[in-house]
Amino acid sequence: MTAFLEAVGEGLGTGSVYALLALGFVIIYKAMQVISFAQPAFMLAGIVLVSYLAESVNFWAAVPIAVAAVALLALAVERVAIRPMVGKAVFVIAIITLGVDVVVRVVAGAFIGVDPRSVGDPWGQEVVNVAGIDMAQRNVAALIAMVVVGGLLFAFFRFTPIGLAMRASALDQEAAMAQGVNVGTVFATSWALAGGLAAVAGVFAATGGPIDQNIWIVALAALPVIILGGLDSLGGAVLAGLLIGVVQAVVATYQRDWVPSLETNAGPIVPYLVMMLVLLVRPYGLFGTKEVERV
Amino acid sequence: MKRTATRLGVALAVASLLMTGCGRDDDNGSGAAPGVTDEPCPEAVDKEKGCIYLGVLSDFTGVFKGVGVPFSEGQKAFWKKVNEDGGIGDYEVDVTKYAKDSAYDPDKHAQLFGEIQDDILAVAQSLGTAHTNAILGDAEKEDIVIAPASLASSWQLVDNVLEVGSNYCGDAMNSVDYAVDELGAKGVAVAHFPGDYGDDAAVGAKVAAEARGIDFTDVPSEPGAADKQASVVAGILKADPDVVLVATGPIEMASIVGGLAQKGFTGKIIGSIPTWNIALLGEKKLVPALQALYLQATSFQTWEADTPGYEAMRAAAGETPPSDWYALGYGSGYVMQAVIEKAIEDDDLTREGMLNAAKSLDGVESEGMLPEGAANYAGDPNDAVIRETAFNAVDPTTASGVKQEVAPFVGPTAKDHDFSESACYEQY
Amino acid sequence: MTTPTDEKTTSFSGHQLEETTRRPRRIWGRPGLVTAYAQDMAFFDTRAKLVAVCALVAIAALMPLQLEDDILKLLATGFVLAIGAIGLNLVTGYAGQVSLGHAFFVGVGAVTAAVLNGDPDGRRLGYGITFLPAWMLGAGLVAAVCGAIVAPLATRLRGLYLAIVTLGLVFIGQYIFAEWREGTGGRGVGRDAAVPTLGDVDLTVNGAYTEEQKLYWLMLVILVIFAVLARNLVRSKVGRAFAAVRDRDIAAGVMGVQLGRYKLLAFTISSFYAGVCGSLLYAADGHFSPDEFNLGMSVLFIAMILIGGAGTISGSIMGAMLLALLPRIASELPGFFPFISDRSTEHPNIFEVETALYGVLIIAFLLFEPRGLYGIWHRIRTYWKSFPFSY
Amino acid sequence: MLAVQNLEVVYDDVVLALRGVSLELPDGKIVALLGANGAGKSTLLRALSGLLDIHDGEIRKGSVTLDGTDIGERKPADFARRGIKHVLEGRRVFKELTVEENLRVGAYTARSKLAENTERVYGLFPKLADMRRSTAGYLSGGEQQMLAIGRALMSDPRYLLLDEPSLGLAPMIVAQIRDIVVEINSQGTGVLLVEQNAAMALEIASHGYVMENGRIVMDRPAAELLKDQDVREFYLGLGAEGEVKSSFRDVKHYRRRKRWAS
Repeated sequence: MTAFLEAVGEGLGTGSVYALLALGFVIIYKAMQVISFAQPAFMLAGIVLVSYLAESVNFWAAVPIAVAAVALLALAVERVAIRPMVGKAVFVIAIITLGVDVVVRVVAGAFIGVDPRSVGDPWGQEVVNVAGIDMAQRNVAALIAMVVVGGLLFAFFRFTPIGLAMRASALDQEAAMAQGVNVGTVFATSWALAGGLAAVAGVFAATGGPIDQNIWIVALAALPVIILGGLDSLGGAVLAGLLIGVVQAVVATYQRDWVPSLETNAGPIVPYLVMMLVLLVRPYGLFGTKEVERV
Repeated sequence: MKRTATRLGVALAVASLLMTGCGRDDDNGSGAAPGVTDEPCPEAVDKEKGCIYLGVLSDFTGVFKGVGVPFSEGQKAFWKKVNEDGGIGDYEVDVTKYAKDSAYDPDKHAQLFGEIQDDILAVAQSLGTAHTNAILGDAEKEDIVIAPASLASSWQLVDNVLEVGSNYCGDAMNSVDYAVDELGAKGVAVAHFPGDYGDDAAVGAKVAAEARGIDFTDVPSEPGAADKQASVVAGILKADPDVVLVATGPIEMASIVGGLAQKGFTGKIIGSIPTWNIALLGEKKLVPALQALYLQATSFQTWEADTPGYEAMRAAAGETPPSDWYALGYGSGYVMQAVIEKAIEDDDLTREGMLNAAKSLDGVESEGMLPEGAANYAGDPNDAVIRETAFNAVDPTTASGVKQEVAPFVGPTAKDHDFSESACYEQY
Repeated sequence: MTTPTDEKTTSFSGHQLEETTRRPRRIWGRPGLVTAYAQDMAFFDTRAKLVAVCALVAIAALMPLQLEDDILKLLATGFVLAIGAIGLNLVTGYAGQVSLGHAFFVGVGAVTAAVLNGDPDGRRLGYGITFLPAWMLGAGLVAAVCGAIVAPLATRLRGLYLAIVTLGLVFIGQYIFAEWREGTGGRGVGRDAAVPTLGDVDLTVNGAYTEEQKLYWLMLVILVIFAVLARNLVRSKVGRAFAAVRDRDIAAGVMGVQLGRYKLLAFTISSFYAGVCGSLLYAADGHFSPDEFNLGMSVLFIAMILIGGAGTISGSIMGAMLLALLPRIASELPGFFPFISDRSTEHPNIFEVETALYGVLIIAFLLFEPRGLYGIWHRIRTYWKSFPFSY
Repeated sequence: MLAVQNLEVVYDDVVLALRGVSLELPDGKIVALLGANGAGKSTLLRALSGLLDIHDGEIRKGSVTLDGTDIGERKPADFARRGIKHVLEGRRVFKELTVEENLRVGAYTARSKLAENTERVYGLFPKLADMRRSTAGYLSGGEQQMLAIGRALMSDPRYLLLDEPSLGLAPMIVAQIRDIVVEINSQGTGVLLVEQNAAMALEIASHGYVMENGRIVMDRPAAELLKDQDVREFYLGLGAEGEVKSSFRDVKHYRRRKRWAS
């Protein structure tokens, strides 16, 4: 039982990273009906910035600066590469975001250099004992960060005019425009938010040991998460993120007992298996709106 | 319609003119061997000398860029020194022009080899075991000699591969023997990458564990940081071994050591040679655990070794940050130099001549850069294979971050093992 | 207010249906004028097109006598990729089912071919079938079966949901490939690819002609065959059903197009093409590993048909050729910028620039010509057709 | 004054939707715009509120002017900021937001006067005040229409463009809406009222336009239009003798006559 709960704890940590990433995907999707494949690159950019900044200022100052910087980067990318394409086929835009991903990742990766780097987080491999269960501090921190960021987002969308405008625009773009909402601002804000979220997610993905530029692969797990949660549901993204994190960790822990013949860690494909099973029953994910894609 | 036809005719004529204008260059130069020219090298010291081009297929951006980059720099430094000292015969040697980045991807490795194979005399560096295997077939067809940046147990079986030290399989055997004899271990676990490199170490450990009658647990790992290694750590803890062998990259090793330390593991963790990277010392929180638990199994000396070769290398390195990979790249040059010299001596500076020279080589004067008995390709593979292993421990005060802790030794398992039948990894 | 260039509309607005049975009437000097439905649906709707395509194939066949081997190898790879791109275009461009799982089917083809062709006494599983068409078609068939198994998912899902689910196929496929070491060699290792031999001639060994020349011709011939087959398919009843499924699938269903059946057919045929592509893709390098069949490869294929032009066979080929040559173009560019280092320890170095340029070119291309190469071609053609009037 | 002069609008580069349309909406007046489906009424409204672009529409000729300044090429947000609010056909409330949130989005360009305007709207539509916390999607059709109008009023616009406010509503609700439009107008807002329900529109409007096939075919004071024989026949459904006329042949005849006349 302890092993199981520890796996759940581990899973909540990774799940929080997935949730943060997935929130970024969903925000962009809600704004412009596009899946942005540039999220992994923004995540990597965030990690690189933190790892450099943490050397000069401390970790706590480095994170907000890096998040802001990546948000700005995402803003710039939206303006240069995405805005001109608004109204074109969504898959063309999606492929452009993939191009952005390649470029940003190469540039960010170049700064990682030859040797492994560290984000200089204060948690390392320390554990904290929660009700008799050892939980890595970094996982607790990730969970707390996800809850705080999620709460702030919730408040942002509920109480600020631009947040409300973004929700309105997601529901009915033309009607929102008729109210004086500038759709350009909505797009830009959504990209900035997604960029910032990716950076935060990156910081927590990179805790606990040295990293190299291949860490961006973590971000791919957010794709099944958003499908599972429903492409247009923020709450769904959070729940599906945590769910998949936990299932992944549990499978990784018990795989050797259940199916000893499998050599390769099945963790990475678990999100996709769960996603497919759910979609067979609910074609629009757990919380997605039906007919998201217009017939 | 008629007009279309006329237009097309014109287009065809233009096209054929264009094509004959920039025709295909079918002749192979002056008849000299591929990769050997009378023209000086691009960065020649002496413009009067010809140039020998050696290919480099390394990892500059992948999982083992921490190995590939310093290794290549070491090689460049070695050949720069050779060229400055007058080259080899009438030639200087270039390892820059055909240096390619395969990013630790065997397919890209094979593809890049295809691109450069008509322009090189030999391959001065082929990083990766599976990667070198991917080009071995083509290389054998064309008699191309390859110096691998890999220490698999299969190289002594192949004529055109110039291995330079002990292999992962033998190192793993010695590690298990050491664990049993010196640490009293009752069980051993191996965490390793899938593929030929990781499997080689896993098989070595398995053979030794069976020979010594202790428990053996196989825990496959995969490239990736802490997240990916969590299940590996869980798997190791479940087996509860006294000693853990690790055959991964440095990041994976560090995550495994960190994870095990966090759970209170107190045995030893012995990593294959590629698991160490000095940058790990930057992980302040991890250093104590590395110092307490980790050993690097290798047959090479460390950066500060007191031999003439290392001294010359340190002088050649200048400002370059110390790295044992740099030293290894530099040291591997001695073998290739010896082969080229022999080929010139035999008056047969062709691929075939290189291969014959390599086959007849029974050792090399490496000024202490390479292990005792290295580069013996003439003898029986089982006799010529290097079986000794030393252990390095982490020591932040040294230049390359590690210091020899256990002097080179040969354990009973490796001593009796017949390496001439097949590569260890093939038995996985 | 119809645009003067749109052949399809003129054929319907200007002529009555009874003309479909009549022989096409050609009007001299107006090659673009289509006078009958049969003509609109013909393999080559104008004589000029027929001549141009024949000329193009002839020129392509003569290229190996002129071009250097390394370029030939890239072109040959482009031909093979084009087969895969045509396959993806059938399911995505024509039938409108966006699939990010193409790499999986390519992988199935590559593995099947390698297993069928492999040395029975070798390190990996092999059945020693050397007859090229046998292992090539075998690879296609196995991939097609996989496609048929997956297709039912497509009848339930649409758009991005389908895209991400097919992406899941890639990940699950990679897992299976990695586990099945016997057949694939395993992750990070791989195995030798199927060796193309015709009769007793091993095409990968230099002889009277070099390896690259022989492979080029082989791939060209196979591409032409498969392109003709695909072109014939899309102008048949099946092709029209695909278009109906793509444009308004519910309406098509109401009108009696059996959605499930045609989606199944689209996936099956597409996977067959992918399998054939996979079986030949590694012939030149002689080696592949299961890591190849990843998201990146799927994206590459999507990029090919988007850049070439979705819903056109010629666009698929153009897109595949461009993307096959792109790394080469990218690697030539640093020569013009002296500040780019060729040393891996300095930044920016050519290795990074090559990769980044690849991304930049894709972005730039789609930004400036979202309709793809086919769009550019269409624009040029339209411009000259109505020359000197701009519209 | 908001006006268009000689406007030509093309959709997708191909479909000509408006030809040579001129129209004026003076401050503080109600202007009715009548016409059959597809006549181009909604297109004209889109041109007046900057919403052509997202429908791939484009102004090819002519201009949209506000107090003499050309504003045709500006963004929709600019139109809203300048006091032109468009109430889209089919209500289009933000269904998953609450009534109050809907209103807050409406106040996007006039955030400083949010409280004041909210009070005013709740004053106009007491029903909305009772339901301020309910989700808009669950409101009845009439309530949604009120919310849509209320939302537009949240920025205290100079001009209100109403696209078919009575569409699909019960006669009693239509009367309510009519009264509200009059009320809004009396507070100083100019209203351009697009309606199928011509009787209701002409009853409260001071001026009327009739559109057909993308052109304005009649441009007269509302009172005159109400008396016009053709309008009575085809928009009010009344024959010359005040009877319902349904002969298709007459319609055909009418259309032919109009085509030659225009």
